[in-house]
Amino acid sequence: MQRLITKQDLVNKLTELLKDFEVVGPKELSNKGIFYQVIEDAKELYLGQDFAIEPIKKFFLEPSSWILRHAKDDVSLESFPQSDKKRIVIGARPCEAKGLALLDKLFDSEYKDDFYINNRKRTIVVGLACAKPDMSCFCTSMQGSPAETSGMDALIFESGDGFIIELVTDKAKHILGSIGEDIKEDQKLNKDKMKALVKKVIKTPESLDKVFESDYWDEVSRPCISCGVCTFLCPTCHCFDLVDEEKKRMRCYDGCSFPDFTLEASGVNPRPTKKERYRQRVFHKFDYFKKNFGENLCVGCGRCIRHCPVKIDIADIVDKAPI
Amino acid sequence: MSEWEPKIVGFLCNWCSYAGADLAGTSRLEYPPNIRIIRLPCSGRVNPLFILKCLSNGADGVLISGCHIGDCHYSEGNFYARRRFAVLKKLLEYLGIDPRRFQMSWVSASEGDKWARLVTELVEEIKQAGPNKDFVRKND
Amino acid sequence: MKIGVFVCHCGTNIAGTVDVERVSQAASKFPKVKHSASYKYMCSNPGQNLVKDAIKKHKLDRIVIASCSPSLHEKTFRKCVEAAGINPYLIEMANIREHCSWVHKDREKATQKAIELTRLAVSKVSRNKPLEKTYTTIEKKVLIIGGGISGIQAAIDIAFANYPAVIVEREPSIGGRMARFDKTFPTLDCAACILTPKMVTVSQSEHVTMHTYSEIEEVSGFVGNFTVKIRKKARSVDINKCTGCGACYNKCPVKVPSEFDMGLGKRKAIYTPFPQAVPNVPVIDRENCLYFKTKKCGICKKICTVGAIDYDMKDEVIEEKFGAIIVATGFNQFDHSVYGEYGYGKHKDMITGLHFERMVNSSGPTGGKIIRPSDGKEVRDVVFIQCVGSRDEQKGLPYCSRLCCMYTAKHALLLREHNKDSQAYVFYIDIRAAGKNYEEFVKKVQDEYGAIYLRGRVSRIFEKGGKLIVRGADTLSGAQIEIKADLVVLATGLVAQKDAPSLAQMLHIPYDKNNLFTEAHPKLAPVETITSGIFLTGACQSPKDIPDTVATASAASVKALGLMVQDKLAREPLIASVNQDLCSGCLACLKACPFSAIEEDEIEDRKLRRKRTVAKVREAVCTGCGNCTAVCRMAAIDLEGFTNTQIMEEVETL
Amino acid sequence: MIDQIKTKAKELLKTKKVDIVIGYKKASDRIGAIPAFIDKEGDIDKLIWDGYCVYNLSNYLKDFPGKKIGIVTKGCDAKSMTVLLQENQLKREDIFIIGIECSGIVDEKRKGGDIAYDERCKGCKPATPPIYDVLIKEEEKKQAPRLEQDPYESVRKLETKSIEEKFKFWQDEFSRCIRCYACRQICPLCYCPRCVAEQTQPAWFSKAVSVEGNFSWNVNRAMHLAGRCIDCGECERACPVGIPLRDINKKIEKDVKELFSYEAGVDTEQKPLFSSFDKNDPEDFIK
Amino acid sequence: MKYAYFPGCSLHSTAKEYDLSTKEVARALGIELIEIPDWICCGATPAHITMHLLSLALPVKNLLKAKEMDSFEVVTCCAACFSRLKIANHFMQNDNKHRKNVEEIVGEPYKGEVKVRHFLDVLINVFGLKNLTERVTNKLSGLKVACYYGCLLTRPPEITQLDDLEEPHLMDDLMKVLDAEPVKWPYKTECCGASFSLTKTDIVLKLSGDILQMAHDEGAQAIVVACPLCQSNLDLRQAAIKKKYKKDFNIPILYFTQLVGLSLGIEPKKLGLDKHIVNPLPLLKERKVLVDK
Repeated sequence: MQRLITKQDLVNKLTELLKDFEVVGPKELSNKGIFYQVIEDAKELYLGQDFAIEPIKKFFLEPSSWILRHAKDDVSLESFPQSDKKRIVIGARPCEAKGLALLDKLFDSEYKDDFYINNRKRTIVVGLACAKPDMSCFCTSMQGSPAETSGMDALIFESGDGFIIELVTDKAKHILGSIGEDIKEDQKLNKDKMKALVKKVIKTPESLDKVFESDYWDEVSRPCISCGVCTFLCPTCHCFDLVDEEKKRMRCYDGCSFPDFTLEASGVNPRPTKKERYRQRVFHKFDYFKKNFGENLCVGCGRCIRHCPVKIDIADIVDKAPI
Repeated sequence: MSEWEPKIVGFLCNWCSYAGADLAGTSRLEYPPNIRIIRLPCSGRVNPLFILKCLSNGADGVLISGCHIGDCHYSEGNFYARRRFAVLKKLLEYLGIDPRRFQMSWVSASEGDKWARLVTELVEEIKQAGPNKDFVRKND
Repeated sequence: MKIGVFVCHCGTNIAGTVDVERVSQAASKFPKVKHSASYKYMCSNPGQNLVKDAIKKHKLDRIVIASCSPSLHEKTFRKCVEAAGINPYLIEMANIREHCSWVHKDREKATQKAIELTRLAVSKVSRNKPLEKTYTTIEKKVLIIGGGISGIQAAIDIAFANYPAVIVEREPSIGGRMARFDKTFPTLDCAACILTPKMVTVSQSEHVTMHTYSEIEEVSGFVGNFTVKIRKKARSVDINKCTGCGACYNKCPVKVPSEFDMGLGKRKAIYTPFPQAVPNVPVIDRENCLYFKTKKCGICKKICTVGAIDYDMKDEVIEEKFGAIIVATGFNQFDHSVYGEYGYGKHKDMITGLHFERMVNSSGPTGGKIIRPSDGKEVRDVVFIQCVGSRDEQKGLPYCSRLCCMYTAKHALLLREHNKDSQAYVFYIDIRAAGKNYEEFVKKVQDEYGAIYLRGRVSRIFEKGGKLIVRGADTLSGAQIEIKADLVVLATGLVAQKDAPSLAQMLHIPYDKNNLFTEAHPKLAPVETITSGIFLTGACQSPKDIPDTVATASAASVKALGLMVQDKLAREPLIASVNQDLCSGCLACLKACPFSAIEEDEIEDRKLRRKRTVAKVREAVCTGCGNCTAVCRMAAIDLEGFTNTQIMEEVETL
Repeated sequence: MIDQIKTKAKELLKTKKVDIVIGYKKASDRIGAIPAFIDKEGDIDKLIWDGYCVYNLSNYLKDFPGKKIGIVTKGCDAKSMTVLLQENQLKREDIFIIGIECSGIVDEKRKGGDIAYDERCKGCKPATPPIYDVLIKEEEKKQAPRLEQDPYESVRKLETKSIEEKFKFWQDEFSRCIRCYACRQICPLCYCPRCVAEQTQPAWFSKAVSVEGNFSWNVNRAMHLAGRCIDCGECERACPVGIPLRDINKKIEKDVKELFSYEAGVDTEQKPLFSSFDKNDPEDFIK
Repeated sequence: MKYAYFPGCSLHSTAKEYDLSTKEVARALGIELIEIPDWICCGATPAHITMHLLSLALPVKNLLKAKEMDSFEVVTCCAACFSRLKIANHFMQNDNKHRKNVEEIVGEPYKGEVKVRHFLDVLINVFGLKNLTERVTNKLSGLKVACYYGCLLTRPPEITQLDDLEEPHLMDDLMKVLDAEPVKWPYKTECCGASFSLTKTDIVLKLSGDILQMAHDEGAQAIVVACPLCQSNLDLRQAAIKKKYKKDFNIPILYFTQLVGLSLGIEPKKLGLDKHIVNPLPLLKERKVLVDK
């Protein structure tokens, strides 16, 4: 269901929703870029085409969150209470939302992650279609597109001075169905045409098994500085670490790029060098996950390429893997 | 809850300042009970991270006290401490931590009166600075 | 973990202000605390027994004593728990007396604070580790650096106790400054007469080895185990062959100013510095020797009947091990050429006290005649100026050199004795004659020897009409004084040897801004240094006269002998240790250690599969100050007894 | 000039003087550069030199233990090698420094407009590396405009703000920190085998992405670089969320210069800032 | 070389010849001296014995005027002016309390940034003795002079930073370049008694007399000075000394600038050599060092 709305419609609706919902959306911080933040005034919202630095993932799988604590008796443990406030995320990009869909496969299937599921359940995701993919974007190679709706409840498109909103789920129709006006057939967007906006196209092999032992990984991982930019900014990376601090247990992001990743208490690390760790990253995304869940664990958002301090290009690396 | 009382941590060197605080006791010099003393061999032992830990753990003020220059039991420890904390002090202030919250003093083993006066003034200053609520670990 | 907490009433000292029972009750609820109790006097025998019994009964493994300052009773309770079978380093004390009950009046607040302090101690002790004392062996040999009266006395004392001593002296002979003196104050003993027997004793002792014309090259190791490299400079004369007959220097054709006589006399290019030199073996001054300069001459070699002359001799570096080191390097004279008012040291007839000693000495360069160096005429009016360099913060030294008052008085006396018609004028600031019979001596010089003492400074000295015009003030009469002097003698102050800092750095001992070596404690450890096993004697620590020098020499010897008689050396385990896996090898700790207690080590890094350099603590040297831990960015070095974990645990508990 | 680099690299590899040459090559986007690790003569033609060669390559020296390395080095990068040498992390004989008298690199983060020199290049003088084995001069390009004014202008501006304003400013900045540790990883001087941020016994500060955790991490990072940071600016460039880390580094740089006349990276024999002292260090802040 | 020139009151009155000769020499050597417009008292004796702050504020005011000229170096010839200006700079650089007070008085910030030089310093250390040697056309061979520096030129040394405190030698060096013969004598910095000039003339006669005697004894034919107070004392008092001590020295007291001027071939009159009490012209004629025009 698609409807035509004006900017004012959107602002009015959000202002109304702010009463009952926590609203999260992109904000522009001067000289710093775009960040998803909790919005207090609908006017703060940035609905331009620049990408947020961090993906929307951080509102579902927080960079760090308390999960357990000592109960009052100082002996037993209890879960940390979780917020049940209703939430609406607006402005997330199709790739990021697809990332959520991939995370759902992991955290809301055989294994149920209460914290993640709670965050998912209480949130409506309204996406923003991409009109200007940049040269790092390669979503179309990852079965996505600038107008993909998976993982979303609704998607809005820039259209002239206003927007077209596509309502995907009933949840969305219920809350947002009332704004704007019905769209005429000729105004409907050609989503396939939008795919062509993405210029970077790569091929991904069915399996990387054959190249596991290749020196290629050594070569491509050499520039890596082992920081956490790629994993922390990735809409699909979900490795976490558990830390006990002051009688509380916290989980926080971990990344396969860190030297301490999979370091065992004995002092042994099965992935001792950058080569093994970088290979793990590529294999997890383009081999293991695919074997388990049928899809690449990558949405082609290009963040890891865009923000890598040494310009490592994972897409290029997979593309050129010596299969 | 009764009136707020500041919590202050003092890192004292064993040979001068700790002994000076002992002398304040032996001389029965009264001062406010807000300071908790952590005894160390030397002011040179104090790692800047201790200070951060104190502040993020809810201390309203931190004091490092050592021997006067030239008196160090280890001859040079306080020289190193002086240099280290000159930098930290300026940095903390630059980052917006009230300079009253982190202080340093030389108190010798014979300066019981200075110790008592110092703590009294320190407590007064921290009271004026108010509770350390900006930087403290949130118990959410 | 079972922690026991014991709270002391200390009579009413604690209990008067702090509700001890409440502290004890509160402590019993702290995590890991299994037992708590209070008692009137915990340090008394019944109190200690209470602790011991509770340890056994409740199987306690860590103890907190909430009582007085650890400086009073930490040792007591360490012994107490050790007797009950607990490692003595598994206790902590909460100071609820000096830091609480005695300084607070409000009972409620004081009790609250006492509970908090006890909680801190409990949290710290929960992170304590059992520690063991360490032991090191001792090399039974003492190195004495410097062969002046100080070093000589120390060697005699060590040898007397049947321990070996090694003297290293850089001059060709031992004897030092004292060998240059004529008479000694206040008794007017002949310096040579009292020094020479001591020099002979040393040279004949089976326990003393002398390395003259030698210098310290490198010192490493620590108390009990110093390794020292000694450079024996090429003497060009075989010390074993030479008989000391003197034929070589009698025939040597080269004459140069004698250092021993302060340039007032001459010596040969092959020479012994003075007739009573020990060893009585000459040395060739290669800079002035014709053979070395031109490859001609060689007279000394021809004349030597025993073939002791060896032109090809080379410097030799030997390495020896020592258990203790006594530093007796003495002093230097202040260089008065900084003073413009005294003519920047350009006036010929202006000499220093040490020149005067040589001049007045009957075996000295002038045969005991006091003359003007410019024209050789005997002197009549002599002006002595005290405090040249001393007590002058502007251009000289901030300190008093202590002996100048006395030696100037002695000089004034000797002047009159040598020259009946002479007149001594002494400019002084204060007379500091604090010593046995010292004041009496000065008085005698004034009263019986007619020395005129003028209290004031000299403002200008210039030459006119062949005399030195000394202009100054007599502040007592308020008059301006102008004296036409034949000779001016400056009582120049005592300063550290020029190379004192480099020696101190080699030995890792501190020195002050005047380059004088610093004692461990100015009152209670005046001959020790903060580096254990290294002791100071004589004027290298501060200006000293002969009696003080000899006294400190004996004192330092006793300290060294105190080490010699030990079988092993016990060391407190509260020292630093390195977690070499975490260490990056940046060696910031090594550079920040005031005691050089950290050295480089090489380990095989299993992760990187290669050797790498890391830091390592020299346990016998570490004093446990912990400075290294704070400069270590990776927290790889920690201090036992005050570990990062212990301190962070305390902070967490706040 | 790139020919000179290539010639030198070729010679070094051919004569087995080095096992590997670290330089720059084109990134996949054909605009930017990416570190290049050349160990075969055949690959030498991949080497490039232009204003996009921003990385401080000395960060990679630790990756090749036991090997002889030739490294293309800008002035700022060479200073960090001075510190690494000073701190015993390198052996001078193991590296061959191909010094570049660089005229400035571009500001990659700058959005839109012309390509401009990076801010950090404006304070760089001289651009000649303090240590090198061979020096290659850049002639073709125009020099980055030298910052004639105070290099600490922005630091001073912040200094004059009130304590509350300062706190607010840094709280805002640090609140974006996601603890990805890119600042640490890109820093050539952060070489600790295990950073205190990762230690758990004791846990030095909170690993949580929180006010005090982020604050503590950033203070810690700054203190550990005091007297060591040579202002290569890589941390600020690497920070994905745009925290002005150089303003912290510069503050300490300024303070230690003023307080102790200490400057980092000028002398390999110099004692580290905190492993040395002067008897007359200021102590007016001590009671 | 371009400097702001601070003559001070003496050079505009009793020491006119010093002013004249300085300007002549400067002109001849191409050193541009621009007099500070509207200069005021340097803060010497009358001010500094009455009020310390005034003695700082006055010179600072002058230095600020120099700063307005965009000239960051001030040259003066008078030793007293030199001393006051230097002392003011010293305080403004090192003493926050005084700086604040003075800044309030003069109404402008000043941190001692204007450099102060004595003309002697400029001649020797900036123009350079080597360059000067090349310019000397009329050697003063055979003229024996005693260089007298007085008290203010070198003291206190940490402030003036000009010459050796006890054994100054700048003027001696300069005289050697002119081929004059500086005598060795011990009274280079002896007190001439100038402070008592008006109050206790007796002392002045004794002290100045001693200086003249010493110069005479050491064989000096003239005394060279760099301070107008020294000059006037030694020159003016010779008559009174003659009367009191029955000693007729008749030693001309000359400024170093005058002798430099002579050696550069400048006419005696232009150098003010006709303005002295003890007439130097007979001596200069006898020594054949006057330029014949």
